[in-house]
Amino acid sequence: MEIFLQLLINGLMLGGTFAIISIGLTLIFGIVRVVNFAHGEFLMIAMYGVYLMNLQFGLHPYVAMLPMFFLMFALGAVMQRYIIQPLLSASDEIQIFATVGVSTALMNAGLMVFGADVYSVDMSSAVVGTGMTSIGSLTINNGQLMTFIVSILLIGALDWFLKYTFLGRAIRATAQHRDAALLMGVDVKKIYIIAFGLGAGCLGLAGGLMAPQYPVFPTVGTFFVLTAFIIVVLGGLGSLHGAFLGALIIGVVDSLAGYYIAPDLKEVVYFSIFIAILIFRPTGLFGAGRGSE
Amino acid sequence: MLKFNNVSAGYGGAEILRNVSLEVKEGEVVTIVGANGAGKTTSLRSLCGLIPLTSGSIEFQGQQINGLQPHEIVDRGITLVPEGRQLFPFITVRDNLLMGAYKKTARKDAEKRLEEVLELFPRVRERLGQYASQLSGGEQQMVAIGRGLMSQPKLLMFDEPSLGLSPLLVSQVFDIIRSIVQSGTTVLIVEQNIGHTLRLADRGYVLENGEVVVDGTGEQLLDDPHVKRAYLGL
Amino acid sequence: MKKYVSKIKGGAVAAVALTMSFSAMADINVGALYPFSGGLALLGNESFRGLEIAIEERNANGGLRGEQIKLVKSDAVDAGQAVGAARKLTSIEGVDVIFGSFSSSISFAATQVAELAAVPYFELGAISDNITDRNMKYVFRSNPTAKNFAEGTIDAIFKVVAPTYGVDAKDLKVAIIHEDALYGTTVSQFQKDIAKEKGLNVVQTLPYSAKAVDLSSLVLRLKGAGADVVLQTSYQNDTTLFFRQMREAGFKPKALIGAGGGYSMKDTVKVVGEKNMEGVLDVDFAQYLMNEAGAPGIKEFQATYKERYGEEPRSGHSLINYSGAKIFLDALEKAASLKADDVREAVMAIDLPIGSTAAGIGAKMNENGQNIRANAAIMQWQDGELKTVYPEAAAVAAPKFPQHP
Amino acid sequence: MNITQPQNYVSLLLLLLMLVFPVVAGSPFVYHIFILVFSYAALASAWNVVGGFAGQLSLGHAVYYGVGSYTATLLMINFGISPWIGMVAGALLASVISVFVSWPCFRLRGPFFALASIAVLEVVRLLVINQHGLTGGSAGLAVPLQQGVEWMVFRERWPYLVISFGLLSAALFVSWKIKNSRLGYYLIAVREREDAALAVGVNAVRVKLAAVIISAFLTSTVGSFHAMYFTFIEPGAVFSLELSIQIAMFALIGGLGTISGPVIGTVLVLPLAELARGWLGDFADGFHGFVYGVVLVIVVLTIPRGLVGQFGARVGALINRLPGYKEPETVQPSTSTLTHVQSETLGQPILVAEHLHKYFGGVHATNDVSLTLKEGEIIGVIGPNGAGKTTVFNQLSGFLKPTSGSVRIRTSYGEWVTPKSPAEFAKAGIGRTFQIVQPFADLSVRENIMIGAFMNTDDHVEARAIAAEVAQLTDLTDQLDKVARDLTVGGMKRLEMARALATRPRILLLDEVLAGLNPSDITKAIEIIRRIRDTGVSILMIEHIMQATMSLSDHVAVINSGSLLIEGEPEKVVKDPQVIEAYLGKEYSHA
Repeated sequence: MEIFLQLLINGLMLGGTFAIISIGLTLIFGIVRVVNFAHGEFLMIAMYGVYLMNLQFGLHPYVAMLPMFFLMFALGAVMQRYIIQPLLSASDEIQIFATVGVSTALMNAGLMVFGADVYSVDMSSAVVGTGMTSIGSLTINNGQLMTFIVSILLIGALDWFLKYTFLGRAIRATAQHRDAALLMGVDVKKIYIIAFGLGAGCLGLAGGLMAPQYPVFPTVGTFFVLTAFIIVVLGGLGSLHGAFLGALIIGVVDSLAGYYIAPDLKEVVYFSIFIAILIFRPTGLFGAGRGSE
Repeated sequence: MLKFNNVSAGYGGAEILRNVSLEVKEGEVVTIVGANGAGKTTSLRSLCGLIPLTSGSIEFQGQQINGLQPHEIVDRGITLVPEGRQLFPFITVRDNLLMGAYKKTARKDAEKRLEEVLELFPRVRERLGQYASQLSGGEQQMVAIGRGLMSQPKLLMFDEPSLGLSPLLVSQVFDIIRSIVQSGTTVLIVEQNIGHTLRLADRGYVLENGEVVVDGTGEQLLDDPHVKRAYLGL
Repeated sequence: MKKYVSKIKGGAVAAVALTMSFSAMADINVGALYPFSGGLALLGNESFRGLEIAIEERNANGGLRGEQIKLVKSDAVDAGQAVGAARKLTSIEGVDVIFGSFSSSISFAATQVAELAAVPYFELGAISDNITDRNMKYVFRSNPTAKNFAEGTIDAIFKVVAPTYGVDAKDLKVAIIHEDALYGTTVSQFQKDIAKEKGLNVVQTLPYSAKAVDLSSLVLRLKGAGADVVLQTSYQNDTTLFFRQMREAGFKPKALIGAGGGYSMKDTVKVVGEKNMEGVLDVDFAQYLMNEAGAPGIKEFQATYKERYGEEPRSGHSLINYSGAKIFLDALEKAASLKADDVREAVMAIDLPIGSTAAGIGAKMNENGQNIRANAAIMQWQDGELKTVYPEAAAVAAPKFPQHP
Repeated sequence: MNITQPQNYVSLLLLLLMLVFPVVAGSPFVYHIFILVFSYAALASAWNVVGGFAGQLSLGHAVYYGVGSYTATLLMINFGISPWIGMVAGALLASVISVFVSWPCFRLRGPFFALASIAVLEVVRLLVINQHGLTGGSAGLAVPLQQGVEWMVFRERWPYLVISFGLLSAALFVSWKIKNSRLGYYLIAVREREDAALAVGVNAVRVKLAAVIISAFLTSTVGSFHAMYFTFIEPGAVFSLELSIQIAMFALIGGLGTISGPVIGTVLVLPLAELARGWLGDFADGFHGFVYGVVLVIVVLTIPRGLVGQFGARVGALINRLPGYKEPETVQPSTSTLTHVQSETLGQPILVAEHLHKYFGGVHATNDVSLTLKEGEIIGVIGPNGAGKTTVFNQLSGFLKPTSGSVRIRTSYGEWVTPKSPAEFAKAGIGRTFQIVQPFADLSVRENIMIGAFMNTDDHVEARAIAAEVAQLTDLTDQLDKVARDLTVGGMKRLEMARALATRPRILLLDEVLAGLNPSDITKAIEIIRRIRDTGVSILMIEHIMQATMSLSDHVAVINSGSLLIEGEPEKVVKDPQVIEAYLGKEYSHA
């Protein structure tokens, strides 16, 4: 029982990390309707950014993630404006290849600039985000706990933004009915740029939050990106709460399957869940009726 | 206030509007009638900037507006209540209405405006928290009109406001449009249900195959043989 | 018209001949086939630096057979590209010999091409045993293989862990975990076989993906099984992840034994922390803290490396590549010519005792071209340094475990 | 294939040139590059059958490649079976797997299909690693180096070149065959407009499955060959996402859905990438990968249709100036179906709908509609916008399933049937048009009509003859070679009719074929509809243009708010006050 509880906690905490990565993806997926295969590389850039800020200015990653949010926002906005926007009316495969191209280019750019070395932020003198919290015999990693909490706060903040501001409402409206949004005077192109920027910006936060846990190297994005896609489809396109719940589910599945089945088969388990969801409930577990068809 | 000068427009090479000229004066109610496929909706969509013109020009308050982005046209004070309502399905009724006040000049008075609109549609008030997709057809039409009013338009356009509604609801919708007209908003209606429309309108244009074949006051058109021919082939 | 054509032809031929003779006179072309990009880039590059230093050293001392050696770099990310890279080296670049290749799958593909082109291929770092099991005439390997690594890790249990704790090795519960790609699978398979042969009590064998972002459930399984000794074959990311999550779960086995990879890397210590790596055993190509007596030239190499690249070596891959390259370069110097058969003859004649190179290995090739005097060293992390603890001749420190006072 | 046509002989010459070039150049590296080019071009062509022709963006094709690699290698290692046999066995196994993998995924669109295919690839790769007892796990398998033709391992390089060229030729031949067959047309039809394809009797699932099977088969053979060529396979390399993306990318850069595109894409990009690795590799690690990515982005931004899509027509026209060019022969229409058929069952019911009800959520869209169409009759269906006429039509042609009630059709053999799917409806003799025209925009008018004709024949020539004949009936003869997207509205509407007619329907459902036409087009169309009826086809038409309805219809049915308001002779119906009210509003009828 104790092991089960620990597994559950581990899974939920891992889910927090998955959530912070998936939130941005679901925003972009749900609003701009583009599958961004470069999402993992955006995460890589954010992680390098946090590393550099720590190295140069000694910023704690949790501080560095704030400027990183804005830098990533700018990067996402540029990508939307100059690469995705011209392809909005193009077919799906064209859009996918564009983002695959960006992904390849960025990954190799990372290699050119930083080399293949593995860098990690020096957390030895940091007070926040390191160490463990024990509850009885159960333990929680403080950094992961922080990630978990911030992902909840981020979802809360985005939720508030989308519900209670004119811009947020316009973003939701554009996602649901592009033409009608146009008639309301919404500058749809601008909305897409903002949405893409927000999605990328979330990764800026993810970069800071993950720094105490994971080192950075050019291919780090590929470790996370497929899982993020699974989570987004599982949770339902564009649904923030769905992405969060999906992330927790996949985290727990990862943890339990790794223990009760086999560590090398846990991906098989959640990829199978993913395929089943696509086939039998393409709107995702929590989708609001729009999905893969 | 609004002027079409020899406008031609269409989709993908097919010309649906041909050399259409028409005019709406401030404070007027003007209607465009005609059979299905005659180009009524196309004329409204080209006015909103959703379809580029192939020739001609559109002027609003003396300035050329064709070629502007749709949101720029909304900013000038032109709002369309589209055919088939086109509400945002998974957004609450309240937020749907507030979306109507998206343009910068309408935002600060949005809450006040919302109250006014709700006074006009008391039934909508009870539904404020529901998703638009959960409403009945009539309620959706009310929300769509309300949403159009939220932008405080100078020119409000309706595309087939009676579509898919029961006769009783159609009468209600036209009563509402009438009250909007009385409050001083200029209105342009495209409608198939010409009985109601022509009675309401100051003037009307009859479109046939993308061209204006007759125009005149509402009363004149009611008796015009073109109208009956366009609809019933008599 | 005809005249004109022949004139052009003549000119072209002359030009080609000129460039060919030019390169023939000036240099000996030597191929360097490594993964320089993609996921394997880091260690591929580190391996290459060892070769580069060996070549530069040789050039500074008058070159090979009186000529300067020119290194031709060729990048291969996977087996498919390795074939292309090897073809290019053997045909277009016309190299006399090829050095490589860090990755076993790259080596498999590239050696095949070189063998058919009759260009000697010197493997300096890939560890899959089968590479030299294929009756190839011109493929030689200087470094220890996966089997040597596995033997080393089991040796570490018998010769280091059990004596230090003063227990019988067969009473220890052993767990084998490994990343599930080529490297981890190969080493762990030998580990399982040898452990069985020697009567060890293996309680868990758990493969996992090197791309895993969470190993906490694996740690809990080890903890639940009460493993005393954990053998891990891993890259860097999974090593650091495993250490972090082991700490979080409060799992403290008597000994951790790695088979190179992530366990040998400075960066791993940087991420994991010195005190968390304290006492961890590592079986790998020899690293830098070796008794100079058992590894002549190691200090010098280290100094050269630091001067050349401005940093400490990132792992022992450079050293083993350096040592291997030197062994083969010496053979090339002595060969009758650079023809493949002469090279083979010279290589087969090499006879160096263990402990005579900078990496501590000796050199003597068997019929298959495998160096039978390549052994893996047993090292231990002590105070943030990887110190050789076994064999005694090369040892610089005695083994000690923080868990064992 | 006519060898004297410039496009044909130029293509063949270029292919041969590619085979001769490495032999002349003689360098092993050049050999290697061309072996890679041939085999990757074969992979790209195979992928193109699914990704281009069928429009299903698969990023999991490495599954089939891997199955080929592993089957051939395992059979060789364990049973000493020649890889030539292993190649066929692997291809068959890959075909079977493709059915299981693709069937459930077909209803997924665009990115979702792509994601599902990636997930399948990951699962397969992980399972192959996990089942190391069978597959050797991630340690991979080394191919035994037994040389000789039967083992597909050679010391020389030219046999590899020949084999890879053979594989490419096979893939190209299959692509060319598909493109010029019924299957090819059906694939395009399903990709472009699935509804329109269904309406002419195309079984969309079966057509897509055929494409997937063929593609998997071809992909697998290349996988087997590569295993023998590289002599070492491991799951990470053969079941790889990068490989899947790469072959798709070659096809995309060359031009999706074309025959030559995948080859041209591979020929340009692959050697460039190999050379770039050499040139740029020294410059900085990763630089060539960076360039690769940037080039891909630039290509999709500037020539998204690929090289062939963008320049193919112009180059094709240039090549046609070479000697030997002949216009394709015009096929003389046989006039068999145009003649008036005297049917013994004229005037008897042929289509019966009884008590149709349809609910969408809470909306009662069709309320107890019953209709009977007699053979040789024209019924006009009128009613205001949004009254539910098209909903009724969709139920009569199988596109919507009625909530309750039935639709029966009398076949040419006199039996009454109740079809289940749109394709079955089409086969039972119902042809339909769509209110919003659904042309296959990039195909010519002739090809559009042929897709309809293929319902009854798989012979190309016969389909052309039917197209010519139907075109004559619908006044499209002089537009036959025009691309459908260039037609006028009137032309498109007539094309809708022509495509439906090409299926030789006995009942034709026309949904507003006159809307949006100018007066002269309308006159033309009315005449055509009369002609069609005279060939023995019974017609049910929705129409707004009253003059036309009045003059054409034997009967008029009025639908309002989902129910049948009145049915009867045109003159009576139109004077009915109910009808006037429905159309013009209550106020008007009182006026």
